[in-house]
Formats: sequence, C-alpha cells, structure tokens
Amino acid sequence: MVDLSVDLGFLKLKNPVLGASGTFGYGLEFKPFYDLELLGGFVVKGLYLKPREGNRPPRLVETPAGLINSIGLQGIGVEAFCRDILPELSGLKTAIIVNVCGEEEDEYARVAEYLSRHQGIAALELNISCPNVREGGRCPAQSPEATYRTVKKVKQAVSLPLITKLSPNVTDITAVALAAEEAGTEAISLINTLLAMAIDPETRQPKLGNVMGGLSGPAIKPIALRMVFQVARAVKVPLIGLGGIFSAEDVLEFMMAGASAVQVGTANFVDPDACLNIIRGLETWAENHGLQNLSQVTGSLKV
Amino acid sequence: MVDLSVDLGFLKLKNPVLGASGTFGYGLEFKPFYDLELLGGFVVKGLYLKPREGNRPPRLVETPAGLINSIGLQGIGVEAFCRDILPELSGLKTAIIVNVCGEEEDEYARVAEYLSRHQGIAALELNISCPNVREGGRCPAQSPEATYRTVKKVKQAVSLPLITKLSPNVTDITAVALAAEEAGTEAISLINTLLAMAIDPETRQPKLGNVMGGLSGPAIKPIALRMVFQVARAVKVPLIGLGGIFSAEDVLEFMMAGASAVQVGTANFVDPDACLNIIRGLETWAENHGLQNLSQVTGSLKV
Amino acid sequence: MLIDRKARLVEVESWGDYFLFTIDSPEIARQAQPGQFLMIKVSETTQPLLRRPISLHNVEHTRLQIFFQVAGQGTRLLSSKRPGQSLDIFGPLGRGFSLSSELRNREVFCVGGGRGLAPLHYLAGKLKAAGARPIIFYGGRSETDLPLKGRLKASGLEVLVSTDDGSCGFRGLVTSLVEEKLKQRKPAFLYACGPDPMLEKLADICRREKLAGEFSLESIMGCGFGACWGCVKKIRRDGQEKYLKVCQDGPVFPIEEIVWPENEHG
Amino acid sequence: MLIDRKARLVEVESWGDYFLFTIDSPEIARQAQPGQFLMIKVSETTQPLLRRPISLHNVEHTRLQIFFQVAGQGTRLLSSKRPGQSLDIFGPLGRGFSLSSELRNREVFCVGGGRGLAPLHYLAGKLKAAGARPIIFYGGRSETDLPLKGRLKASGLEVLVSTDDGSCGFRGLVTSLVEEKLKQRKPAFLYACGPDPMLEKLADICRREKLAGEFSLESIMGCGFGACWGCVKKIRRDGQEKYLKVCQDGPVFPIEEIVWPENEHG
Ligand SMILES: Cc1cc2nc3c(=O)[nH]c(=O)nc-3n(C[C@H](O)[C@H](O)[C@H](O)COP(=O)(O)OP(=O)(O)OC[C@H]3O[C@@H](n4cnc5c(N)ncnc54)[C@H](O)[C@@H]3O)c2cc1C
Ligand SMILES: Cc1cc2nc3c(=O)[nH]c(=O)nc-3n(C[C@H](O)[C@H](O)[C@H](O)COP(=O)(O)OP(=O)(O)OC[C@H]3O[C@@H](n4cnc5c(N)ncnc54)[C@H](O)[C@@H]3O)c2cc1C
Ligand SMILES: Cc1cc2nc3c(=O)[nH]c(=O)nc-3n(C[C@H](O)[C@H](O)[C@H](O)COP(=O)(O)O)c2cc1C
Ligand SMILES: Cc1cc2nc3c(=O)[nH]c(=O)nc-3n(C[C@H](O)[C@H](O)[C@H](O)COP(=O)(O)O)c2cc1C
Ligand code: FES
Ligand code: FES
Repeated sequence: MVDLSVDLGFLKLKNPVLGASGTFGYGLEFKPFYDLELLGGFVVKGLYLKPREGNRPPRLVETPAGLINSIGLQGIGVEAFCRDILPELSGLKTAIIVNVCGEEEDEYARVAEYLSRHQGIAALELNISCPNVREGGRCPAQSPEATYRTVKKVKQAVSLPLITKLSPNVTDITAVALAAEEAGTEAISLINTLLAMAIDPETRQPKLGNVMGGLSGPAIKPIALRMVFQVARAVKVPLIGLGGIFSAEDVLEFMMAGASAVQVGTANFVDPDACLNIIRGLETWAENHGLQNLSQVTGSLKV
Repeated sequence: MVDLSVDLGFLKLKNPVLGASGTFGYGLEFKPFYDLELLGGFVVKGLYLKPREGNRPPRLVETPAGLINSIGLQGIGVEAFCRDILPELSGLKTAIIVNVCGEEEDEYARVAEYLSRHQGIAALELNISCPNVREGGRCPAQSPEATYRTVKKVKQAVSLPLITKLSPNVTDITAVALAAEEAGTEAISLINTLLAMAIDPETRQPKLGNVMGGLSGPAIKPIALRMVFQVARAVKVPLIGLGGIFSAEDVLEFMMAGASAVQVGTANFVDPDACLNIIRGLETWAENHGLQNLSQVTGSLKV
Repeated sequence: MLIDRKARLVEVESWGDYFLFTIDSPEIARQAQPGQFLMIKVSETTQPLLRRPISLHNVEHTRLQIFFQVAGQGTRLLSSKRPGQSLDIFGPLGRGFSLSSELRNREVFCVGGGRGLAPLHYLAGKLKAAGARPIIFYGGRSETDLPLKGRLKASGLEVLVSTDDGSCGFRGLVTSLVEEKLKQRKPAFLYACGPDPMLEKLADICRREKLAGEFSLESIMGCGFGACWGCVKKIRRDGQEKYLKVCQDGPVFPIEEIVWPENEHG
Repeated sequence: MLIDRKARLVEVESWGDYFLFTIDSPEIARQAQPGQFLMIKVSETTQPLLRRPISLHNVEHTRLQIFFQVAGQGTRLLSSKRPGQSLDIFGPLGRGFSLSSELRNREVFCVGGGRGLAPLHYLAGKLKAAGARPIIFYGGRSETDLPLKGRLKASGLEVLVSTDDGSCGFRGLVTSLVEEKLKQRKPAFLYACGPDPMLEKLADICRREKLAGEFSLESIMGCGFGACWGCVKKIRRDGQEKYLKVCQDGPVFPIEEIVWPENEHG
C-alpha cells in the first residue's frame, strides 16, 4: 500500500488532491458522485461578507483546450455559508478550505475573522487573484505590496492557517510569492486564471457579458507549471499547484516542479468524478514505480 | 471585389496577413508552397549581430492546443542575412519586415543600423520579448523603462519604421505599450509567447533542453486577444495582433478588438499554406458580409 | 443523478441535421422526469472541452431517447456515434416541468420550435397519462425542420404544425399559430421550448391572455450540476431579480419569472 | 515538395502496433528519394496540434508506402484511417540517403530496429537497382516486432533478423548481429535507422571497423521544411559543431558527423 498522504506542516492531507475553488461549488454538489472523504480536501467557492450577484451572462466560453469564465464570484456570502452549508461539511473527514474574497483589503480580514469563529475549517485560501471582479481584471495579487498588506491584515485578524492564491497575470510571480511569504502565509496556491477574451465575429460582440474573463483548463497548464517551478525555487512555504490538471500525470508534473499538493478545477466540470479518478491514478502510478510515499515526488525534478 | 488592403500609415499592406517571426524562416522556406507576393508581408526570423547557436534540444513540445518552443534564436546573423538572403527577398512585391534582436540595448540599435544600410526592408520589428534567450525567461518588454530605452535608441539610430513586439509575460501590457509609443515606435505587435514548461514524469526531466520555453498556438489566443483589446484602448499607433491565429475568423476577432493587421505563427507549421488560406477566408467573409474594405473591421467591436 | 460511462447507443435515426438516439441506461431511465436533461461527453480530446446538455426526449423502460440538431462541433461529434458504441453520460439533471394535478381533463399547449421539440414528447406523454389533453405545436422554418411530426401523431398525440415558408401546415411563425388557436381554445397551461425570440413572444402572448405556463431555457453550461454558476439567467422570484442556475433551478422556469431581454444576449 | 490534401489511402495492412499504408499520390511519388519523409496531418482538431513525420517506406509508380508503429496519440489517430479516405500530406522532405556509384558490386549493410526498418526497404531497392548488394539487418525485441521480414525476403532482398528474446533469428541486439557478421563480411557502407542507443552503438562499431555510413535520425518536428529550427541535432561539420536541422539538412547524416551523447536526451 502506497502512502498518498502529504504534510503541509500546518495541515496533513490524506492525499494531495483538492477540489479547486469555484469549480467545486460548496462541496455538496459532488456528493451524488462520490464520497467526499476520499479527497485530500476541497476549497469551497469564494465568499464575501455579503451575498453577491455575480456578472452578467453569458459567463462561459470554450476555447481550444480551455474555458473562459466570468462568474464574478456570485455567492451566498459568509453568513449564509456558515449557517446553511458549513454544518453539513464540518463533520466530513477531509480538509475543508474556504476561499476568502474582499472588495478591499479590510474585507478579507473581516471575512476571515467571521469564519474563524466557526468550527470545521482547516485553512483559509485568500483569493487575491480573481480577474472577474474589478475593473480591467485587476487584483491585489498583481502587486507584491498589496499582497503583503492583505496577507498581513488577515494574519493579524485570525490564527487559522492561510493559503495565499496567486495570479498568473504578473511580470514576476516570485516577487509576489515572496511578499506573501514575508507577510506570514502558511502556504501558496497558484495559479488562478489568466485574463482572456473571445469575440463573436458575427455579432461583433464579446462572447462574455462581462467582456473579459479568466482562462482555465489544459490550455494554461504549461504556464501554471512554469510558475510553480519558479516559485518553488524562491520560497520555503509549501506550494499547492493548479491550472489545467486533468490526469494523474499532470499532478506528478506539478509535484516534481515543487508542489506539495494540487487542486483540480475545470476537470470537475468535464468529469464530476475527476478528482477521484486522479487519486486512483496516482496510487497506481506510485505502485508501478515502487514508491512508498507519494510525497517523495515533490521537488524531484532533475534539472 | 473586396479591398483587403490596410494602411498602417508608415506602410500599406495589400492585406492584413503577415507571416510571424520565427515561424516563417527567412521567407524562402515557403516559396515551394505559394507565391509569397500574395501575402501582406512577412517578418523574418530574429537576427543578432552575430550568428547564434540557439538552445540545447529538445526544443519543441506539444501541449493541449499549444506548442512550447525554446529555439533560442538560432540564426545566421545580420551580416549573412543581408549578404545571402535579403537580395532574394528584396525584389518581392510584399512587405519584408526584419525581426531585430539584441543581447543588450545597444545591440538592437546596431543591428537596426546595419539593416538600414540595405534596400528592400519595409520596417523593423523589435523583438524585445523573446523568453528564450535570457536567464529565467526575462526580456526588456517586461519593463516599461527598458522598453522605452530600447525603442528610443533604435529610433535615434535609424529612420526605418519600427514595430515594437510586446511580451504577454507582464502585469500591465498597456504600460509597456505606452512606453513604446512614447519612445516613438510606429506600431506595436503583440503578443510574443508565454513563458511555459512541461515535464516528463517518467524521466523526471523537463521536456525542453532549456527547461522553460514559450507557449504559442490556439491555447494562447484568448490571452492575446484580450491584450490587443486592452492596448487598443490605450495607444494611438496601429496594432499588429498575433497569438494562435489559425483561421479567418480568428483574424476578424483580432481586428475587431483593435488590430490593423495580424501575424500568423504556429499555424504555418501545421499548414504551410495557412496564410494563404486565411487571406482567402477573409476575402470570402468580407464578400458574404457586404464589406467593401476589410480595414473597416478594425476596432469595430461593440462593447 | 449518476454517471453512466457505458450507456449503450441502441439506435440512431436521422433526418438531415436532426438526430434521434435511443440509449440504454436503466438507472438514469428509472430516475428521469420530463424536462430534465443529460450531460453528454462528445469528445475524447479537449476539443470541445465540455460536455453538452441535451434534454430527455422520451423515456421508456430502461431506455432514453434524445433528439438533437447539429449546432456546432460538439453536436456534430455526437451525431457521428454509431449503434453499439458506448456513450459517457450523466443525469438526469435539473428541475423538469411541473405536472400539476389541476391539468386533469384540461387542454394544455406544448409549443416547440425546431430542436425545441426535444423535451415535449416525454412531457406530452406524461400529461396524457395524467388525464390532461396536450396539444403539441411544432414549428420550423420548413417541413425539413419537423422530422418528428409523423411519429408524434402516430403515438396518439395531437400535433399542429407550422412552417415559416408554408411548406407544411400553418404558414407563419409557430407563435402566430398559437395566437390563432387561442381565439378558439382556452388551454389551462402552456409549456414551451425553443429559441429566445420565440419564447419572448410567447411570454407576451401568455401575459396578455393571462395564461400560466413554463419554459425550458437553454444556456451554455460548464458543469450541468450546480458547481460552476456559469449557466445563470436572470429570474424574478420572491419579489427580487437574481441570477439562478439553469442547470439546477431550471432548465424549466415559470414564464412570469423570466426576465427579458436581460437573458437574450448569447 | 508539395501539399497533397487528397492523397488517397489505398490499402491498410497491420500487425499489432505496426501499420503499412499504401497511398496514391502521383506528384509526391515522382519526386521521392529514399530516406526522405512526409509530414502527415493526423487530426482535424488541435489535438495533437502538429503533423507527424513519417519516412517513405517504398515508392512504386504513383504510390507511396509508409510503415509506422503506434507510439502515441498522433500515430494512433493515423492508424485509424481507412482505405478510401483522403490523407493530408506534404513532401517529399529532407535530404535522403546518398547512393554513391562506388557501391556498385559491393555489399552494403542496412540496419533497422523496429519501426527503424521503415526507410530501408526503399533504400535497399534502389541500391539493388544500382548494382549494389544490400543486406537488411532487421532487429526487434521479439518476432512480433518484425512483421515485414517475409515481404522483404519475398521482394528478393537478403534479410538477417535478430530478436532480443531469440523468438526469431539471431538472439540478441541487432548491433551484436552486425558485429558478428563483420567478422566474415566486409561491407562498403552501412546505413541505419532506429532508436538512439542502437545508433550510438553502431557508430562505435563503424568507427572501430573504419566503416563509412549514414544514419537517418529522428527528432520532434515543428514544421518539417526548415521554418522553425525546432528539430536540430548537434552535428560536427567543417571542423565545427553546430545545430543542423534534421528536416532539411537531414534526416540522413554521415555517421561520423553525429555528436553523441548531446543528441540523446529526448
Ligand atoms: C438544458 C438544455 C437542454 C438542451 N437540450 C437540447 C436538445 O434536446 N436537443 C438539442 O438539439 N439541443 C439541446 N440543447 C442545446 C444544445 O446543448 C446545444 O445546441 C449544444 O450544446 C451546442 O454544442 P455544439 O458544440 O454543437 O455547438 P457550439 O459550437 O458549442 O455552439 C453552436 C451555437 O450554439 C450555441 N450554444 C452552445 N452551447 C449552447 C447551449 N448549451 N445552449 C444553447 N446554445 C448553445 C453557441 O453559442 C453557438 O451559437 C439544450 C441545451 C440546454 C441548456
Ligand atoms: C524524419 C522522421 C521519420 C520518421 N519516420 C517514421 C516511420 O517511418 N515510421 C514510424 O513509425 N515512425 C517514424 N518516425 C517517428 C514518428 O514521427 C513518431 O513516432 C511520431 O511522431 C510520434 O507521434 P505520436 O503522436 O504517435 O506520439 P507522441 O505522443 O507525440 O510521442 C510518443 C513518444 O514518441 C516521441 N516522439 C514524438 N515525436 C517524435 C519524433 N518526431 N521523432 C521521434 N520521437 C518522437 C515522444 O517524445 C514520446 O516519447 C519518424 C520521425 C522522423 C523525425
Ligand atoms: C467557473 C470558475 C469559477 C472559479 N471561481 C473561483 C473562485 O471563486 N475563487 C478562486 O480562488 N478561484 C476560482 N476559479 C479559479 C480556479 O480555482 C483555478 O484557479 C483555475 O480555474 C485554474 O485551474 P483549472 O485549470 O484546473 O481550472 C474559478 C475557475 C472557474 C473555471
Ligand atoms: C518556433 C518559434 C520560433 C519563434 N521565433 C521568434 C523570433 O525569432 N522572433 C520573434 O519575435 N518571435 C518569435 N516567435 C514568436 C512568434 O512570432 C509569435 O509571437 C508567437 O508564436 C505567437 O503566435 P502564434 O500563436 O501564431 O504562433 C517564435 C515562435 C515559435 C513557435
Ligand atoms: S452549468 Fe454549472 S452551475 Fe449550471
Ligand atoms: S522541423 Fe521545423 S526546421 Fe526542422
């Protein structure tokens, strides 16, 4: 039997596969398909203090090997989440991570603070990297300073472990990662979506109601992998890699590049049981390669 | 008959389709497939002062809907180009554009200066955005200041029209575009490739000899289109859009987003006659849509 | 709701761009309701990346039928499947049509434009079984858009057809045929599925005639089971306008709840 | 060199993972030389994105033959083509084998491992026609890797086979069989195509035996016609080591010019 577990220091996962925020609903949506306790864990959809309407539809457009979304973080808000959803999740023997959003820096701390008063949350993921909520797709993770400030504020407000989620829409991903580390984040997850666009030549209109959106899926995997590789060489905190993971081999690439765990996003839409299949694939691969602990794979790239 | 021509101010093209640098060889490679004079023009492969060996192979890896390359600008150097190749090109009735490279800022000006002493070159494209030549994939187009300085120096050295080619590996593409404009570039082309990576889980080695490379092809089109859209709203100089163009519809998307002309890159590998097919497709589309001048399409997006 | 990766394609019938598939999937068949839909994998590659939502056209014993029109790459790939092959599907999904017991002995209009006919066969069958009197309005541009009219009649359903070009039945839009018939008949309810302009026009007619009803809406879907918030349409409910999920809160919505023209673009 | 989008696939033969296609393409056939190759479109979608390089296995009148092994997604898609379908190919490409007139009446070794046999049939035929005495060394892991041995013999060629497991012919690596034969025979030249470790070993043998020859190299190709600089290998020529294009300067290179192990990775 292979040991698939990974230890992030602040959190031990039974395996390195987490459902990615915004693609895993509030978790419950996947209950009909498999036992959620088989997962390393999952990150619920981004939450603000208040319920949020989200962006004007259409919100999705397919591109070659990719998907652009402009959901705009529609959601029920942290209060309703803690009241209606969390009690259903907190009994599960798997890591429940909550994706934390904010209109401005203070809101992140307030959402985190609200969540910290509830049981059953393993960690918070700071979504400072959504391209769908501010004018022109901007986000705090595009600046080391704003990243530092936001992480620091949340850090001061709560004692829950923090995972800071980075944006690929930057010149130097390592500078932002270092800022998050310096501000005290326990881990870094990367990447969020790449700012993108599509046009319908017949109507001459953008295909998304919100004009621009975020690109995910296999198309972006090579970019995500490169960023994980770069950040792994720059910081000491553990990394959670994501972007276009659809198979166990994809997970291995991210782990070799330096990720301790991964998240699976868009693949959940194509196959609701994608995470489960990937976990099984990892087990088989480890067996076939005579590995005892899958965690050995992290950072094992030969360059 | 539809008028496909576009006027960049400093250069009139018979149609908006150019072969993209590095994917179009020195032009002559395409002669067996069609008459090069049918093109709007083409951009020859990047040139340094001296011949260049390029990067260690493997240099190519396919990814979903994409291609990562790490050629590293192998080439014959500007002297051999002017002596052996240019005479064969300069008689062609199509726009010959030369992609200009430099190890440091001065070299760009010297290559440009050398080229400016020869006949038959319609414009220079400053390749300040190649991710395959410097440590960590860095390039001048990642900084507005370095962009400004490089363009300015070349501008002072030559009177040939300049097209500055931007990198997508930046936080704010408009800031770099504005810097290039301020430094006096006649046009801007975008985008070059996205820094990317792939790993072979069996060997645990990077799939590219040079570890990282540049991602091109349909996978990146949504990102390229978004950047053209953003830059079109920020600058006044004409834009040449590229990134994943494989069809006439793709060209129309870029033109609607604000490009006056386009370049076709990776598609030339898949179909050596891709540019020709795209030009024909544009003609048909314009006819079917009752357009007299294709150039009307530029910037016609309804947002 | 479950994933069936070995749903066997039993029979393929086709008329030009239109395809009728008969699929063996006992478990999904057992749970199905009219107005629900399936998410179907159309490609083994990433092109296209996503599954395609297709309504249940009919359900009999262990078998499902789907009726679809080739609209693009995904449905074209689907149309190339052959009898004996396995399909990778999951479902049944969404909130289907409500079948109120008050419709018993009453006339009910079921209006479908082109591929919008898809969910109405199953619905009309259930209505009949429940003692209502469904009338299917089946509209298209031309007779070739109405390949199922013969079968619907043969299965004992009342069918009125319209074509824009008059090649079959009433000449004009199916909405005009509905208006025409409303002069004589007083249905208790109207169900419809079809292109947005058709639905919007029907919504006008229903409002004017004070006729209650439900529409099955389409939307581009990421997941089909409520996980992505990608499929929303603007719905007026409990005095508030909000974006509800077509895949989970729909695809069927009460007519008066649908907000036009917010939902038109795309 | 030209693009033939309607090259008709006339015949498909297969043995496990190995496929032999006969393709009608008069113009390409007319220009072809042994050692040259085609770029073949394997998919209508972007997966895989690029064409696949495949050697000319044989050319007769208007017809080309290719012989390939399924190695991944691209060759798998290619293997699913059926007789009567059109292939989208371009070629002939590259610099093939040199056929020196000095080989007349001399013995010539043609060594192929597995799919590396592909270009040798055409070559051996031309050699024979030119009056040389080609001997094909055909090696594989097991007998199933040597599907063409019967045909080669039937077409009048001298064939020596080896298998790693001894299931057919000499037991051992094909390079050992070559070494064995070199004890008795003195060929004038050696041609080879196959996996890098086999070629490197053969290069050693040739250096030791002072035997001249040429290898056909493989490389991942972007374009196949010299436009991308993606396929280079390190070659020692005119006293300098430089990256030359396999698609244009090769795929055939003089053995002594090839630099090992620089070219091994990948
Ligand atoms: C709940 C539901 C049930 C459906 N049931 C049926 C059915 O029973 N029979 C049938 O023929 N069709 C049905 N559709 C529509 C069908 O899903 C689309 O035609 C299909 O997804 C188009 O995919 P494609 O790859 O062929 O076309 P694409 O190339 O993806 O698109 C072609 C055109 O269709 C539009 N389109 C794409 N996806 C959708 C979508 N999900 N809904 C509406 N328009 C879309 C695109 O904007 C484009 O204009 C249903 C849609 C929904 C949401
Ligand atoms: C000039 C030339 C002639 C060739 N002739 C033949 C032939 O006649 N018969 C034949 O069976 N094969 C031939 N090959 C090899 C053939 O091109 C590859 O097997 C094929 O491209 C693999 O594609 P795929 O999608 O099936 O596999 P992929 O999934 O792309 O790759 C499978 C494995 O093959 C390797 N590979 C991919 N492309 C190439 C390549 N171009 N060369 C070598 N290895 C590669 C990959 O690194 C991977 O390990 C030739 C290659 C070249 C360069
Ligand atoms: C429809 C959709 C909604 C998303 N919503 C969120 C979100 O709420 N919070 C967040 O941090 N990331 C969100 N993301 C980004 C994903 O978590 C992930 O970073 C990205 O999609 C790349 O991974 P993938 O290619 O595996 O999907 C969303 C992505 C998609 C496709
Ligand atoms: C193999 C290869 C070589 C390239 N070489 C150059 C180059 O020499 N100079 C340059 O400016 N861009 C170079 N590029 C970038 C392309 O010109 C283009 O910007 C990029 O590939 C995106 O366009 P595409 O998706 O249409 O290929 C190269 C791209 C590829 C794939
Ligand atoms: S399609 Fe994903 S929530 Fe409806
Ligand atoms: S494959 Fe493009 S240069 Fe050789």
